[in-house]
Amino acid sequence: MSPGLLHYLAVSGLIFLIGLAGVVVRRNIIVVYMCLELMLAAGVLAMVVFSRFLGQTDGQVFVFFIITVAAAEVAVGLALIVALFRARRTTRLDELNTLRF
Amino acid sequence: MPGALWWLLLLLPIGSALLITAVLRPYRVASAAVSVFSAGACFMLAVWGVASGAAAPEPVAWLRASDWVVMVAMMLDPLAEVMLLVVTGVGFVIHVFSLGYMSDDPGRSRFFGGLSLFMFSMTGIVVSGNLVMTFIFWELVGVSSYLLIGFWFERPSAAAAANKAFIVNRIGDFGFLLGILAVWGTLGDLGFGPLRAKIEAGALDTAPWLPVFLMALGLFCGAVGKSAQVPLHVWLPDAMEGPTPVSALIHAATMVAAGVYFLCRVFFLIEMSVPALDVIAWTGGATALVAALIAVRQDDIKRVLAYSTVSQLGYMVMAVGLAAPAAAMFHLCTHAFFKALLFLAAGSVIHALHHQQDIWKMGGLRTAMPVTFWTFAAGALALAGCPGLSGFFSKEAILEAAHETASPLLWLGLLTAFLTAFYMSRLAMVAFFGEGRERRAREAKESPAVMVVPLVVLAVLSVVGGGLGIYGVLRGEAAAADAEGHGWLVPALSFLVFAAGVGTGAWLYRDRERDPLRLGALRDKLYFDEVYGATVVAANGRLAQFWDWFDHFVISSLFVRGTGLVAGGVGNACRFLQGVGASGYAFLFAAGAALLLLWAAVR
Amino acid sequence: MIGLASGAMAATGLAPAGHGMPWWQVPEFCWLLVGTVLLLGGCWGPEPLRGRAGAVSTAFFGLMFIVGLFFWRPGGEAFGGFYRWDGLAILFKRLFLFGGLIASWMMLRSPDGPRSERIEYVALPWFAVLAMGLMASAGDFAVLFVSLETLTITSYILVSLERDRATSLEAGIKYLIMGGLSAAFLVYGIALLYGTCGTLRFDEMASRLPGALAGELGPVARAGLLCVMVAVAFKVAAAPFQWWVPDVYQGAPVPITGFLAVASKAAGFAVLLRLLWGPFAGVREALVPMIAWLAAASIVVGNFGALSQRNLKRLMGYSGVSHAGYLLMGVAAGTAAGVEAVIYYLIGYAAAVFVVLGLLAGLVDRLGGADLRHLNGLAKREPGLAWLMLVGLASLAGLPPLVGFLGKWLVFVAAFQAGLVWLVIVACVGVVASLYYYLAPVRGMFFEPPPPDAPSLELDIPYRTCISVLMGITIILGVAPGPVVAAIGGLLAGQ
Amino acid sequence: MSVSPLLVIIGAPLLGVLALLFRVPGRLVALGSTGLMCVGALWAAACMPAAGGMQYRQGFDWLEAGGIRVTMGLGVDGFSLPFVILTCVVALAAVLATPRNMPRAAEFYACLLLIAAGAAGSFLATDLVFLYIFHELALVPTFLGIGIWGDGPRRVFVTFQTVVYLMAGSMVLLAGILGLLWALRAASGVAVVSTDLVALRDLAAAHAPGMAAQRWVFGFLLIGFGTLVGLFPFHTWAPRAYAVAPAPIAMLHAGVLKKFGIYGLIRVGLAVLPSGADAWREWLLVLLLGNILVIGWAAVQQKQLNDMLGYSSVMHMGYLFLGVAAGTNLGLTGVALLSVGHGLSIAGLFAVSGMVLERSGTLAMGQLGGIASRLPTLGFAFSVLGLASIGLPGLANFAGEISILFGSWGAHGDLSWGPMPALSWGVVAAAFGLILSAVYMLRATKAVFFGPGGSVEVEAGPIPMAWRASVFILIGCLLVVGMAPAGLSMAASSGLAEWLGGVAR
Repeated sequence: MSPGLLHYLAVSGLIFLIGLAGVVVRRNIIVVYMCLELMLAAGVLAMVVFSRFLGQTDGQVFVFFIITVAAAEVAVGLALIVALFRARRTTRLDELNTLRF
Repeated sequence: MPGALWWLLLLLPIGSALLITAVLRPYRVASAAVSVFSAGACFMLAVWGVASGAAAPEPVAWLRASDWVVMVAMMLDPLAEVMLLVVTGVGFVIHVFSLGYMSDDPGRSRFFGGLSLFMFSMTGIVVSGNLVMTFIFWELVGVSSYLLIGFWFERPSAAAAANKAFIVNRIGDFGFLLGILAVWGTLGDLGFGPLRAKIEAGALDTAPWLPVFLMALGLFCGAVGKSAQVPLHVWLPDAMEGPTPVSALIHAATMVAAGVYFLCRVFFLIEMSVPALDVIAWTGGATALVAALIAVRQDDIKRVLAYSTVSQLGYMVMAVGLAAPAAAMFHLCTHAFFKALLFLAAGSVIHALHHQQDIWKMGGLRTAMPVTFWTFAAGALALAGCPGLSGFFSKEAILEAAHETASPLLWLGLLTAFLTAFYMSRLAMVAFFGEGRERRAREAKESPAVMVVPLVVLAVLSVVGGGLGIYGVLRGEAAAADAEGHGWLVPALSFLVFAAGVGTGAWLYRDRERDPLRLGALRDKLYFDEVYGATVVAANGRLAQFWDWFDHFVISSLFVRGTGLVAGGVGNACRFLQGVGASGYAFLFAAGAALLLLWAAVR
Repeated sequence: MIGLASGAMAATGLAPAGHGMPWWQVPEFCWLLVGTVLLLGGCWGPEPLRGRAGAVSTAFFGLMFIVGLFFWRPGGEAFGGFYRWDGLAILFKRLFLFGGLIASWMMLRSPDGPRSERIEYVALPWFAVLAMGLMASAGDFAVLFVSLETLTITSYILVSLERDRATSLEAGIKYLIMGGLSAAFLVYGIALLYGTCGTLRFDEMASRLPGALAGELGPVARAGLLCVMVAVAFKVAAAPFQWWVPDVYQGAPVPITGFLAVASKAAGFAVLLRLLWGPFAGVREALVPMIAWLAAASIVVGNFGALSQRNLKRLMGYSGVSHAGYLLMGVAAGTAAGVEAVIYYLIGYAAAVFVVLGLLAGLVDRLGGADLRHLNGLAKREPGLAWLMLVGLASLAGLPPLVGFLGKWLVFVAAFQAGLVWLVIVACVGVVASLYYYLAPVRGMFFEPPPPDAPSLELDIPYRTCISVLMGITIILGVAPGPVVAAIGGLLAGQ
Repeated sequence: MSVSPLLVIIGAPLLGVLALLFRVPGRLVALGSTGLMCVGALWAAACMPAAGGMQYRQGFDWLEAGGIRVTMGLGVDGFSLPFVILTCVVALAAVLATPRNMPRAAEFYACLLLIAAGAAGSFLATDLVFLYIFHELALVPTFLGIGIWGDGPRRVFVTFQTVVYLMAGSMVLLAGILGLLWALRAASGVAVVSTDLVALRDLAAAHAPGMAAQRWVFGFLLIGFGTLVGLFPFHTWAPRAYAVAPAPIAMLHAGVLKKFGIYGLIRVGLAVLPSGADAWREWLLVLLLGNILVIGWAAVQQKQLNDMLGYSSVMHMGYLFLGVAAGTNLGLTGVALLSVGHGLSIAGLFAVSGMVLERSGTLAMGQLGGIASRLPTLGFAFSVLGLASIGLPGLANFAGEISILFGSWGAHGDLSWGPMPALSWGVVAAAFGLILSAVYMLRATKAVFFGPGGSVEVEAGPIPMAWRASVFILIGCLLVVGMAPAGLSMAASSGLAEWLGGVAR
């Protein structure tokens, strides 16, 4: 039995959820950020699968946009994290608590 | 006299009151002059108008909304004319007396302004042609009375007495107003003339007894308040805190009699309900007796007279209840003369004694103040029912009415008459006979002419007032004819109780230093004030306390602030949710998304 | 030279003929050029030019805004339908330019740090406005995604550029993570929708989506739809996806806060309207209850959460959430009147927010902070400014005769006529609560004495004038709304 | 647009506010504006044609959106005329009663003028939405007026409570207005509903909304308008606000602005939703008994003069609601008269209490006393105004009260001896309330003005002429209306008859 659309979708959904769980659970900003990328990857996977099953290329083109945007986001994000580390000597999310209430 | 001139009867005093209030307040002499002039002019006008039989003027609309109109209308029948003459006449005399009595008071302008306002209001009641107009002037006399009782407002007792008078009257007016509304609601009219016509046409003939009874009772409530009937009589004795001319004019001769006058005015309506007449008669009788009893043991000269006034008002009301409104009005007139006289004489004494009012600190004034004494004596005898004097005739008319209806009230009336004679002789003996018990009493001098002349005028009226034919005018021509034929029993009994009362009083109080009778309950006014304090006033206070608490703690705190607190609580919940930090945000974000998914799945 | 080129390009978008629209008429190219030139010139240009980059940028925003206001006519599309040029797009682009104009003016004049010396503050708003413009014109999910992410990434930088300020960085990081999350949802949603409908184009999806929802992959399509909606809700700051808002509004420099509050939120609504009247038109009716619930939640969370705030910027954040709720009411109405109301509301909201935040930006460093207590006694120190602030806050609270009232009136009417009575009642409750916190700063300004030895608050005349003009807009749009409402209606109807 | 008296009335205060922006002497501007308002009111009253209907109508279409056309329109008829006159007179009196040394005077006068403009506008507007808008205009000035110049330890709390409460009322009202338009549109099926009041009334007459809609919508209007008037139990803002507010603000607010609710309820609620009004009559009766009895008794218990005045003001609103509950021409005419009377008298009373506060530094009745002998003017003014407020004939309030009581007593002239209708029981309670009002008012008069001096020192300097003028204008108007109420009552009555047409019973 070859894997069908739903199998791929299930994997993609699982990755998405794992990423989401990571974002919620992890405290290290870099790890959280990686989890976010994982969620994006889930989207990418779904896109590619659908594109494949629909027999179109639109989805695969779209994936390039996603990757580009993700790269830009990572660039900015890492810059921010570095700046944060410089300023506060920490990369832990739960220590970001100046802005509360 | 042209009918339109009647309006001056109202315009002059109110003009005087407004002028004094707005312009003349700093000018005491001018104020007094304007006020006395207006009172005098009113009296002249009244005499002229009555003598010339001028017709009532065209009514004027005062308040109008769609088809509902309140007219300022005059009704000038013999009843009104007699009352008008009494009111303006006595009023004028007392104005003159006040010139002397108030000569050294700094607030004289205010006093005369108040008197003018009162004259306006009282005249209004007398000439009023409909129920609402009566109610309007009813309230206005109440206010002028309030202002004049509280004339010396620096005294806490005067201020309290003024409030008490107003509020007790308001209680009566509560019923009065409802009575008026009931009359209007059922008969659809407010004017006395149309109402009378409707009732005589049989509008109430088929009515159940209860609504008519309540209607009559409502109107009577007004009279109970204004004419100080039991149980609302408590304000009148306290009203003696006002200057004595005020007591004479308002709280003896005229205003307090307005209730009786009004009952006579609407007698055509009241007589439609026999139970209401009974209630009125017995209320009057009870008032007469209770007040006479209390008067027996009062030491303040004005309070004795005040209770006597209450008692005599009870007499009049009783007469109305006995279906003898003419007798009531007759007594009202004679009472106006002699009670005004008594108060003015008392005022003369008080003036001479520099505001000493306790009779046990007087004595021996007979020689020091002869005119005052003799006029006082004339008044007292008239009040006590000395044969030949005015009071005898009018009182006898009332007792006659009781006799005719074979009512037990006759005996009650006789008892009251005995007590009246008794306390008046007590008052005269203690205050005027014997030796002066205090320096002020011993050094007293006769009052000036401006005060003495009114006394004399009133004394003459008190003596001859019974024979002026007032009764005849009031009963109408036909009734006057058979008025001659009454029996001998009632006059005889009247004379007997008079003699007994005066004799007992003179015997008991001759040369006494203090009161030989103890009678604590009577001295304490039968505890009316105390009972009211423990019941009505206390209940009012409790209710006020409770509702204030309710307003503050239930509505304001629980509901309003509670709502605010809930809002704040929701806000704080939002705030604290916002305090969870970035991971928390992610969780909440995911939870929100999950909720949406769940919602979509359920749909 | 730049001026000349841009001036020429500014004439773009003038008169599109029919359906075809040559690429050079797309105004975003012009904006891209301005942004790029400013960025490059600011980095490497001669010193006198660098110092004036902020002024140049503001001038160009003004120019573009005026061109957009007076010369744009709707109709047509470019790039084979990827780019729409209709009334909705034009209205929103004007709003974005307005937001860019005021924000760059505030950065230029505000003493809240020497902003315009950093070229990022000058150039990035152009890219942000460019991205928003594309969002409002998107005709395809690819355009939508790229432009939305461009805006988001630009915003991260703008928010956290004050690296020496801990709050700014923290806000940036929080925004980054939440934004990433929302981007992930967006991507995933787009992927699922793409898979079930087989297209990324809005017009094609509009016809296929109902079928896809009913088909065997219906649940997947539904999940995709919701994921996209979540991302949009995040963008418009609707509860329960509003968590980033208070922190970011508080942490960002004041002009950026204003820019986010006005332009970014408007962009979110542009996307929302675009989607609901585009690819999701067929399922709009079904989405209405969800939007209504989002609206209600935003109104409650925003208004009640703001009740006890002590920082004006944070308070404006909550207030922004609540206004997203009112705006969503108009969307939930699902009628043309609702869309009209939303746009009018956004205009009024922009003016009022800029009055409040503009004043704050001008005063914040001499006040000593943006806490409410820092405003104490402002009415004694500078009565004119206090009254300006009062008008702005009153307009936000929706008091007549200011534009805030009118926006609410239109939105409420639209929602009520659509039968969302319960939502109107919730909104009324929210308005009552909002009055409390909008008046809280007024209390400080008017009732309290100024702090001892407070420095004088000078605000130069041009800045004051600018704020006064904004206040004038809130009053005029409140007093005479007829022409503007009619113009919006006309543009939306395609005239 | 030609200059009409209405433009003068509404324009004068707004122009005054504009002028205040340019550092013109505040008192002068305020006096001028409010004086002009009075001139406008006199002009309007003098040139008012005898024929009924809205006069001096002018306006233009303002906004059409969402199927609702809003017109900006002004107009006055016999029913609104008394309210307009009241507004102008009290505005002038409030300015006169403002102490010369008021701190931040320009801002204060701006607040006063804005409140006056809002009140005048809401009585003059012939459009439902503008009715609302003008009333809301006064909200912020009220907030500032109480908060900045108010007095007392709980000033800030009370200020917030007041405006938030008023806003809550306004929002209920807004929901009611929306519901009204919706119901009318549903009932009539027209595409665009005009919010012009005349058009609304005619539309409702032609296509009456269904019973359920009427009941719901009228309920909202009743509670919304009712909150603004202080209908029990939505009244708690009122006494507290007036206790804290500076005298001129309290004068304007209690005297004038509060009447907006009752005016609107009659103008809109009764005219457009008569069946809704019928359905709510019993409830309204119960609530107004709360006003008269509960608040009446609570007023007796007050220890501060201002508190007592605030409570008394709320209590008297019960009489206004009685007239509304009756819904008869006579009762509603009485509402107009009593609104004028109460507005004038409560404004004067607040002016006096403000002066007492200024002179003695306290309003605690336990500490005050004997002021009438130190400052006879105050004693005189308070006595007259207090008596007016408890319904002394010859002053305006009585005419209103008696009309309301008669108008509510039920059908007259029929000799059917059935049980008393519920309304008549309301009248009984209202008549009883007259006793309560005498109790608390006379008590306060006695405690503060009569008797020997109290425990606080009273500064006995001369009373400023402007203040005297203020109070005597009010008393004068009370006297004029009270002595000859027929003019106003006929205007109101015919205006109401025309407006409510067959609706009023």
